[in-house]
Amino acid sequence: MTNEILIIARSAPYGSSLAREGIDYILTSAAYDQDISILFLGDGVFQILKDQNPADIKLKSHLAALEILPLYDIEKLYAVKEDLLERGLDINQLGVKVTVIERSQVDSLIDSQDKVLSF
Amino acid sequence: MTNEILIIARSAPYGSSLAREGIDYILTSAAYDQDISILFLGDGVFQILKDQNPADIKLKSHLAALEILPLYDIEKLYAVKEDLLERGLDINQLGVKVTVIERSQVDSLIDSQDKVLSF
Amino acid sequence: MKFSLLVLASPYSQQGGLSALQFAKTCLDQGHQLYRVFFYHEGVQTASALQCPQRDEVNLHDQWKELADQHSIDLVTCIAAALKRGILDEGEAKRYEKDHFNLNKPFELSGLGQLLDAQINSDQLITFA
Amino acid sequence: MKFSLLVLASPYSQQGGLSALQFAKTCLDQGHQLYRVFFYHEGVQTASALQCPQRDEVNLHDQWKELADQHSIDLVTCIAAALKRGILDEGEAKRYEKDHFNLNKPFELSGLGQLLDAQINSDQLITFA
Amino acid sequence: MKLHLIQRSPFSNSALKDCLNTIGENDSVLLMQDGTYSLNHPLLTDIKNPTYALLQDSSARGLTTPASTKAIEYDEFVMLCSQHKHVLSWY
Amino acid sequence: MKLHLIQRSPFSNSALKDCLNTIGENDSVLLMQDGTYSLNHPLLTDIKNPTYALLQDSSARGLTTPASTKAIEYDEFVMLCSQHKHVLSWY
Repeated sequence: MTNEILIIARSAPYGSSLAREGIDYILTSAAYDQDISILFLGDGVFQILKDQNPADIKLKSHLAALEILPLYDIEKLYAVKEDLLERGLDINQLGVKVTVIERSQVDSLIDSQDKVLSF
Repeated sequence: MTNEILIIARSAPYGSSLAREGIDYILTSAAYDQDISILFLGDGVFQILKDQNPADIKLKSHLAALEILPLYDIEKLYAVKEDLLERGLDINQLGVKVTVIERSQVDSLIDSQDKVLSF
Repeated sequence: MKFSLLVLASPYSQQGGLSALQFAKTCLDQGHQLYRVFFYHEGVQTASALQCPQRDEVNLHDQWKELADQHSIDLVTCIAAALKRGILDEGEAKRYEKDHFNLNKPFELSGLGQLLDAQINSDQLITFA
Repeated sequence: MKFSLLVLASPYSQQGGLSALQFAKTCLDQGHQLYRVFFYHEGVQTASALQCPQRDEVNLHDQWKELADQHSIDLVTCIAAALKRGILDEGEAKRYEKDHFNLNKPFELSGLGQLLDAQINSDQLITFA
Repeated sequence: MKLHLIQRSPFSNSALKDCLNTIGENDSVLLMQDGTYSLNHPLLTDIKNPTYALLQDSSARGLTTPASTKAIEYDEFVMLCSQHKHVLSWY
Repeated sequence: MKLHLIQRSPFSNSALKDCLNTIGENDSVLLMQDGTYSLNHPLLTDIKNPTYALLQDSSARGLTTPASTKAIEYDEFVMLCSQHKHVLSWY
């Protein structure tokens, strides 16, 4: 049975492993044929910044992990407009293709899903 | 040699063990005859609230640990006025005797010390 | 109802593990089913049998074990998150050529598929961080 | 100058341990003395010899060990913080009747007095959380 | 109709703020663990959503529950979880 | 004369705010780890204190350092620590 599962990605990458552990869960879920969406919210929007270069701090690239999502047919990526703006980020600075939604749309996105989990 | 050591207590108790681990360090330092001051700053001011009753959540009382500080001659306790106000706390709600100082006084308090550490 | 719990909290650095245990006990008291407790992120430390809390502290490892023994609850620890954090059972200790290990039954190591299974097959998955 | 480091960060959940290691190496490269590295709070997990990071991840435990072997640095793990979190050496394992342990030299268990000693006797104590 | 579990202090962490930024009008909020430090936070006085606080967690911290928030025990916590489609933790 | 190490994101944690609330006029600020997410934070544009950011940590995250902040490497990080009486970590 395929479920619509929304993962809310709220953690900035690198400082904490939570962002990465969230992606690991997403990849697992995709391998089991679930219908996954990802919402980058709050500091989670930092996950999709382009030009990440973490080799110098001896960590694996978070962006590289996100870039393989299309191979798993995960293409419903959303980011919250106000959270991007608050952090001074615009769409040209993003490294993956996301749909930018407004805060007021988050509620119905969550409600439309079978299951929700946040990292 | 006795050093003037300031411990900045920034963590709220119970949710994280840091507040408690800070007190453990303070008690150790006092046992080695150091001249300890404590500054409750930010969420650290929640450490000194009276009527803490953590038996129900199976944790040891933080206030009880603070109450034994006078036995170790630790009597220089400071709390930041603006941080208390922001949290809606007034002096009647505090369970230990502290000197309330303003944010503008914190800088010189720190500078006056030989060593500083925050938890 | 069928509940599952996701424990992300470090057992002796955060309160989340104590909250999860209390929630689990209340679930069972109310006659709900506890389908699985999944330990991930820092929560995997809960599975270490080497933890020696002080006598006036709750022994979370022992309490989960007791609850699992009484109610046959699945206590699953994420294997990838656990291995890097030094939580391993006898089999993994052999594979990684370690002389010691710290995870025993009823705790078990398994993959994230078990968390997905819990999320899909429970009515509710509650996260304790 | 004489530096000491206080590591509070969990090795595989936070970046602080990597930062501390890089800071330590730079200190030594510049000819400073590294008086002590003290592991407290979640930082005590760094001392576990059972950690099995993936091949493309830094093995913080091994890197500290190597650095300590080369430069005879004190790697002190707070005993009270470590025991409750399941980090123990052979002696403590016996005392607590555990069949296994996970802390070996050059890591050692000691009290908070060693942190105080580091704070007093170093020119600078830097916290990595 | 969601239940939001706030597990961190609103003064040192953005959990409460992030939650309230996007909360739906039929959602409820439950303060627990350090989330109970939110009890008198200005962000909460502005919302119309039903607000609960875990009594054990607030009384542990020496906090009193204002009239606008309902103090509950674990029994009711479990019940609330069973009555909502989604339960989201903010930490 | 203190050096303040900011180790957390200013958007999800109060480390930067708590630090700047009480910072002395001769103090310096060094952004590191998730603290480098502060690089374009409004709180930092208001202060006159010297501000540094660890280049490895900001470039790892895809962040660029504005002209008002000096990008440094570990060499200079250690040097700054040796030049200040107190080094305080905010996390």
